[in-house]
Amino acid sequence: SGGSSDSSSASTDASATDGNVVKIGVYEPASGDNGAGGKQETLGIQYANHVTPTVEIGGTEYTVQLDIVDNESSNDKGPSAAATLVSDKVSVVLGSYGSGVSIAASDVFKEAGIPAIGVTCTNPQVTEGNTHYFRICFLDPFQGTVHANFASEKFGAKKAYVLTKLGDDYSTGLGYYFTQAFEALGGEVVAETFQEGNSDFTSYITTAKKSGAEVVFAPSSTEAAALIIEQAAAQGLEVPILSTDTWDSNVILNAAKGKNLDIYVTTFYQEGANPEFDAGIKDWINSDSTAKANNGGDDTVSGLTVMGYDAYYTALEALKAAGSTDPAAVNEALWNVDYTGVTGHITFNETGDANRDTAYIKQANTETGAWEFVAEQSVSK
Amino acid sequence: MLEVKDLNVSYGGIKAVKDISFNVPKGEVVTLIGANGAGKSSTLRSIVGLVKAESGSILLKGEELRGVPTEQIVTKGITLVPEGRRVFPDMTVAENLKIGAYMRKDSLDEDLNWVYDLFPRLKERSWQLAGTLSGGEQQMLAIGRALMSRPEIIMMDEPSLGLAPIVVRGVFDIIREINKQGVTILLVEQNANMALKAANLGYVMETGRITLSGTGAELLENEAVKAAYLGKAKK
Amino acid sequence: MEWINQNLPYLMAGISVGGQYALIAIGYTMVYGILRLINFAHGDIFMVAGLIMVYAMTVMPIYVAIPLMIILTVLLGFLVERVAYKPLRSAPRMSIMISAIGVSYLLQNLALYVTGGLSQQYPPIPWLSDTITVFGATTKRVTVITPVLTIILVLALVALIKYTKIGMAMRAASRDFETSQLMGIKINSVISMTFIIGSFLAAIGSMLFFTNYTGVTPTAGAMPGLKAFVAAVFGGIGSIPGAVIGAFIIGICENIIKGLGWTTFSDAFTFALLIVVLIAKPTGLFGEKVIDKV
Amino acid sequence: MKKQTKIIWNVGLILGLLLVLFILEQVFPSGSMLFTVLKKGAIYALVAVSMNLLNGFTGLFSLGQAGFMLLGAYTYGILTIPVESRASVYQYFDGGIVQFAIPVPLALIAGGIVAAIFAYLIGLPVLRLKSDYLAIATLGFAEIIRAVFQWDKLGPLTNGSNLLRNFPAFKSVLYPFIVAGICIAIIVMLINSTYGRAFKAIRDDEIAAEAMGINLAHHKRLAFVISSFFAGISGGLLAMYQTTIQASMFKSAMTYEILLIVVIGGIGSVTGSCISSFLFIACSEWWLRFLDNDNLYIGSFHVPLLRAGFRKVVFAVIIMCVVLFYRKGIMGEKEFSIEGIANFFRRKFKKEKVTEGGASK
Amino acid sequence: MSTENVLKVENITMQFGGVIAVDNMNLEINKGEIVSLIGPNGAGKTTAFNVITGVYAPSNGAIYYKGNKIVQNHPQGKMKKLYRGENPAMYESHRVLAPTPDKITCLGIARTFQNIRLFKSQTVFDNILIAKHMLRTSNVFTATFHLNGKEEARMREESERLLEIVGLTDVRNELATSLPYGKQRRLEIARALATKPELLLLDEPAAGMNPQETLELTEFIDEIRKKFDLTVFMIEHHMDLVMEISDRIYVLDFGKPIAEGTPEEIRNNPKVIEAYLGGADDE
Ligand SMILES: Nc1ncnc2c1ncn2[C@@H]1O[C@H](COP(=O)(O)OP(=O)(O)OP(=O)(O)O)[C@@H](O)[C@H]1O
Ligand SMILES: Nc1ncnc2c1ncn2[C@@H]1O[C@H](COP(=O)(O)OP(=O)(O)OP(=O)(O)O)[C@@H](O)[C@H]1O
Ligand SMILES: [Mg+2]
Ligand SMILES: [Mg+2]
Repeated sequence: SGGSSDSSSASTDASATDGNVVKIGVYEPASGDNGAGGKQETLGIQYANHVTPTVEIGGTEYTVQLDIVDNESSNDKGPSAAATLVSDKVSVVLGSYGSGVSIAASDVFKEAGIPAIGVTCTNPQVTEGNTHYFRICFLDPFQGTVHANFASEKFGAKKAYVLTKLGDDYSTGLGYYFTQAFEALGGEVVAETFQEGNSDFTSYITTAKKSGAEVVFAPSSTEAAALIIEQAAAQGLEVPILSTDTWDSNVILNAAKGKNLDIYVTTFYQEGANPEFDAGIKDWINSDSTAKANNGGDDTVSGLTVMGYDAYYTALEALKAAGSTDPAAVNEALWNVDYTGVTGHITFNETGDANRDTAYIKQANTETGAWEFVAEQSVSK
Repeated sequence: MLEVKDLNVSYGGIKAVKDISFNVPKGEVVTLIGANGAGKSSTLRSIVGLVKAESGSILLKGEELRGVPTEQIVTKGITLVPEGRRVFPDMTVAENLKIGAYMRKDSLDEDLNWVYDLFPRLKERSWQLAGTLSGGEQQMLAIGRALMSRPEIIMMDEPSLGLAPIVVRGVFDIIREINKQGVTILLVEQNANMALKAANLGYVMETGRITLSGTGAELLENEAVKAAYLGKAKK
Repeated sequence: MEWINQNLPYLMAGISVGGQYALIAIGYTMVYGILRLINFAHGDIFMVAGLIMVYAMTVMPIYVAIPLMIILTVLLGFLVERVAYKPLRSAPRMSIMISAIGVSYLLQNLALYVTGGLSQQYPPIPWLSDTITVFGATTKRVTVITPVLTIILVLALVALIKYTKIGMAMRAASRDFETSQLMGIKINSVISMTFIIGSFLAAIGSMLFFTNYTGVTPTAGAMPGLKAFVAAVFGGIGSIPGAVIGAFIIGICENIIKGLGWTTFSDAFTFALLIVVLIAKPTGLFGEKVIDKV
Repeated sequence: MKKQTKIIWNVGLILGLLLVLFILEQVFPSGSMLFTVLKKGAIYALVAVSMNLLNGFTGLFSLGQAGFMLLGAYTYGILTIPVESRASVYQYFDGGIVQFAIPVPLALIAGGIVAAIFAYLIGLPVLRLKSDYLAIATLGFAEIIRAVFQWDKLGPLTNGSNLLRNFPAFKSVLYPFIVAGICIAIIVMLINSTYGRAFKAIRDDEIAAEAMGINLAHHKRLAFVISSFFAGISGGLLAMYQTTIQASMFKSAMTYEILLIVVIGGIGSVTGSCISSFLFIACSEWWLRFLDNDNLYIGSFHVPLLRAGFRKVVFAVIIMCVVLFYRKGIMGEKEFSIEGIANFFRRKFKKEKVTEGGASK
Repeated sequence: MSTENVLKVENITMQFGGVIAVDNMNLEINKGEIVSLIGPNGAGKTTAFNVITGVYAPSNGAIYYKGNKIVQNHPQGKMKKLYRGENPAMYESHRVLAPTPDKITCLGIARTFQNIRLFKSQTVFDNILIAKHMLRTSNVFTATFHLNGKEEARMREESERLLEIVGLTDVRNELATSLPYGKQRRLEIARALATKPELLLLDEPAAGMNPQETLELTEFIDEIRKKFDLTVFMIEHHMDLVMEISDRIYVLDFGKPIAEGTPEEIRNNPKVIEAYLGGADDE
């Protein structure tokens, strides 16, 4: 096998050789449990790059080159993937879907002085205590609380069954915050966890039914989601299933189609809110078979994709403001980015989190296989 | 019938059989004697292809056996009763016999009766698991199993191994009986005395080479053989 | 009655999962019996069977897809043996096991490459996927069918091994290669046959499994594979009845543990049970003692 | 005399290697993949050698390595997270119950000791098992340990199933090299001692070894405990390298990876394990990454087939080829040594004076 | 229980499942003697050795070494129902003593094996050196950090000397398995000697040797016996060797001792001729 230190930087477009190039690292899972979500997020970034392939930095036109690595949804493979980006000398990193891998790679970026913009990693720990990690999404305490409120307001639920994935910071965190909020509202929680690689959700659904819970809260990856939905339908689960931004995916719609289930998710974006954007991206997805496959085979636009799209422009804003491709300058500039994207207005607070306080709740229409807007929720902090 | 020419066998670096030649005429009992590790078993095993012969040739009725896979060699009318019996312990006696005729497609009944006639003991025990048979019975079974393939030539590797002397005598009676029924026999034995008495022709092997040959009677009288294998030098 | 209604699903799931494990475990145990090889790739063959079905169903009707899936899976099992294990027959045991791990890697990564890492939705199989109600518990029909089918298949397999000529050859070969060859048994065909039967059962197992748990991912075979392997060891590796009983015990225990709310420990419990059994019976429930004759 | 020159040579070689590393670190940017590979390679070399001590030198087929690494990593992590960071790390468990931090070297050793203690306890029942049964039992124990460490109730200590982080990490690539180097040197010294000979005797023939007065149970346990001790240390190093740890990282796949490294390097060869771990890590994490890129052009030729995941396919194929064509691994049972190379070239020169170099494996 | 016995085997029965391999065996070996154990294949000779050396715990019976009880057992567990040997109750109330083989070796009883069991991947020298491990005083730390230099040097020196005595110095760096059969046997004996035993058990040492080698072996055994002040207990089928060298012979058949005496007595014992030496056929 040939190749040396520069073989990885050979991972370039043909166009890379001419003119000025600025590299944006995309640190996302393409395989493993979060592969589906990672790909959808990446899709948004790629679409944005397709729409806006260049950026003017300090008066020079730069070609933006995406450097995409697969972190394999794994906290132990992630750092090496991150190190690849570092050695490729990217100016800023986008990602990752999944809070755990983001936290795992955080130090690698930190040491290299490269700023990272989380797209949908909602766990507080991602940005906490460091100055190089930012994110454009809302946080789990917020999202968990939204669900707790929704469960008790809309369904009058007093008892909830919470199913989270063991060792998944995203899932565990949401479960934790939901439980806190729900118990504060006087509810009772039955909590269970499942292990990575688990495919048998029979007994979980059985326990959920047995427990007499009035809602099921199941923040998890789409992989597990499909299996949970399948089992819930097979066992005739009657209570509503609530879940979070990860479930805003056509994988869920496909799995739920034709089944007698009540599924609600929170998300960052409601399809149809920006028809122009929707049309553009659908066009693009339909014209590119790989993109379509990565989107799960159809052109439903996931909130994740839209967030990816916004993250790209946030990065461009920072580059422009920095006036240089130097990661340190970009990092500095990010604090003051003010950008209005498809999903809303993005500014960062002192921890590097986006100032967001709105989530959209959607329900899966199991007949048509589409999302239906239910409510827009925000909580007073 | 069987002709071995300049046969060499080695295991990794160890040469077990060096340039040996001998032949086994039809209808005779031929014996190969020699000390432990002399290479007798290796010779037999290379004839049926269980170990690869390095060089030389092995001709059965003029047909070259070297390089032919074991399972095909045994269809050509030659078979081996392996050292240490090696019956299939968790199969019944009857199954062991049937598997002896594995590659045959014709009816087995006749041969089964033939073997049962030779070894009435096996008929009594046909439903017993072979692993629970006594050593002597296992040896009978091993011979019977080999006969089931209707071999023209049967090679036996130390059939008296691990058997009480009385049983050994019984085994030799059977060898003579089979031979009388027209089967050619190549016998490898530690018990040189009895082997040479039973044999028409004998070869003596020492560290991989054939050092002596002659009729059974001649070898029995040979002083060197007496000294080395019959334990009679001192008397 | 209420209690039964509530807990029956755990038991049913346990029996059903046990049946699926059993079908995979037989593949492990048969290969081990004959080659003394832990065929780490077996679980992945099971996964590939799932993928083949996913892709086959997109282009052809089900009555073509199922036989095709079975044939391709069997072919895969056969090829794996020929390419990765047969050349190593005289090599040290460790290398052939590493080869098995290599094949497992390869199949998983190929699946990853082909699917792009996305979970594939297993197509519903008419009748099997239907939802039914048993004693008031709702479930898929496949849950009930699995143990029945498993037992039928296992009985058929046992009959095959006990009463047919090829079965006799397999039993002989698992004991003693050389003597079997002396009997005119073609060892390579017997070994191929073992892989073919193992893969066939894995193919059936995958159909039952994925009809219940519908996501096929590149690592979908790993966990059931490991569990089935544990089941095989549990029952005494090399013994078919042992593997089946081990599989049912593990399937049921695992679901009972989950039912009790100890979900974190459901896998750990399986292993703990295994270790306890091994300490009491170092070669599993039905395994034979290996005696070092001095 | 001869022995002394050998030692001098080896020490010189090691110092030379460290010097090269030091220079490399000054020359190359710190973000280079080279260092990632070197760091991880050194850690894997240690754990591979520790596994080789068991599987290759003592003949105990154990698959518990990931479990012992987990113990080492957690011990290290728990003991070194700065007190001020604990509240944020143990966010769901009120900052955890451990409220102190100890120096890094001590914590690494503590990791080794914890792993060794567990190994001792586990070894009592399972070391009586033979070959594959031992393998599956140790694998099982690793899985049980993993589950226990994910248990919520232990959260105040282990942070449940969540990440541990913020503990001290490597500053320089020299660190893992020196630590792993010292550990490997100790293992080599052990192998060359009378105990090492006893281990090899057990590997070759348990019954004969026992008849020579070697207490099987005691020596097997000794090998198991020592191997686990070093696996524990390498777990601590892995934690330092990764900067975060979580029980779910230490799956059986990790053990298989280490086993692959051991076998590819050559069972019973320490240098084989070291060489193959660097090659393995470099191949899996660095050299082949370009295969994942779907627009790779050579000139203007668009290389087909490439896309995410292709790297791993190629990697698996390479492993298969190595296994099929180098049955005894890269080094077999031999060791890489100055003498060996010298002999190799001497022989080469004698036989065919024309052909030179290029044939080194 | 006289103390001049080096070894005393008392009522030993060894039963495997239904097979009684050794059936109520009693024998005594005195200091300095060479005693042979003969009998047909499968008579239980090797099994008797295995019981003495701790490979198997006997189903019943006791063994004394230099007057001290070293092994003792009675039918228990599953064997209690299965046991068909004699004296089942005799040791019932006694303590079970079932040391592992290494303990027995440490006491001073060394053995060789019927099927040669050398350490395959080791050199001739290392095979002997390994046997010295037993006599170490260093622990794993001192050994690892080479703080036991003196001891190590002594081990090596002693091994070297032993090689010289058995005449294997010229092949000291060869792989053990590459030696010819006769030398492997010799090496196995040397390896047993390296543990500094008082009692040496040899299981068919002459197997695979031609008459000339057997003769050499006879001398060799005699020589080492004198040099190391050994007591030898030997299983052998080569009657020349047995008759030449033995002070006494025990004959075992179907697990039971059927005769005991000097070579002369044994040679002419009709029972032995019938069961083992062979009758009319042989003459
Ligand atoms: N599989 C093997 N690998 C390596 N060496 C072997 C193997 N089989 C036999 N040998 C060696 O080959 C030589 C001849 O062995 P062989 O078994 O042919 O002797 P034999 O005359 O049949 O002896 P015996 O009387 O013990 O049966 C011996 O030195 C033996 O050690
Ligand atoms: N571990 C075991 N399990 C079951 N049976 C055994 C075991 N070891 C020995 N036997 C049986 O005990 C009997 C005596 O065997 P042993 O090896 O002691 O014979 P031997 O007298 O040494 O014969 P040989 O002269 O052939 O070496 C045989 O029937 C043997 O099959
Ligand atoms: Mg032989
Ligand atoms: Mg014996």
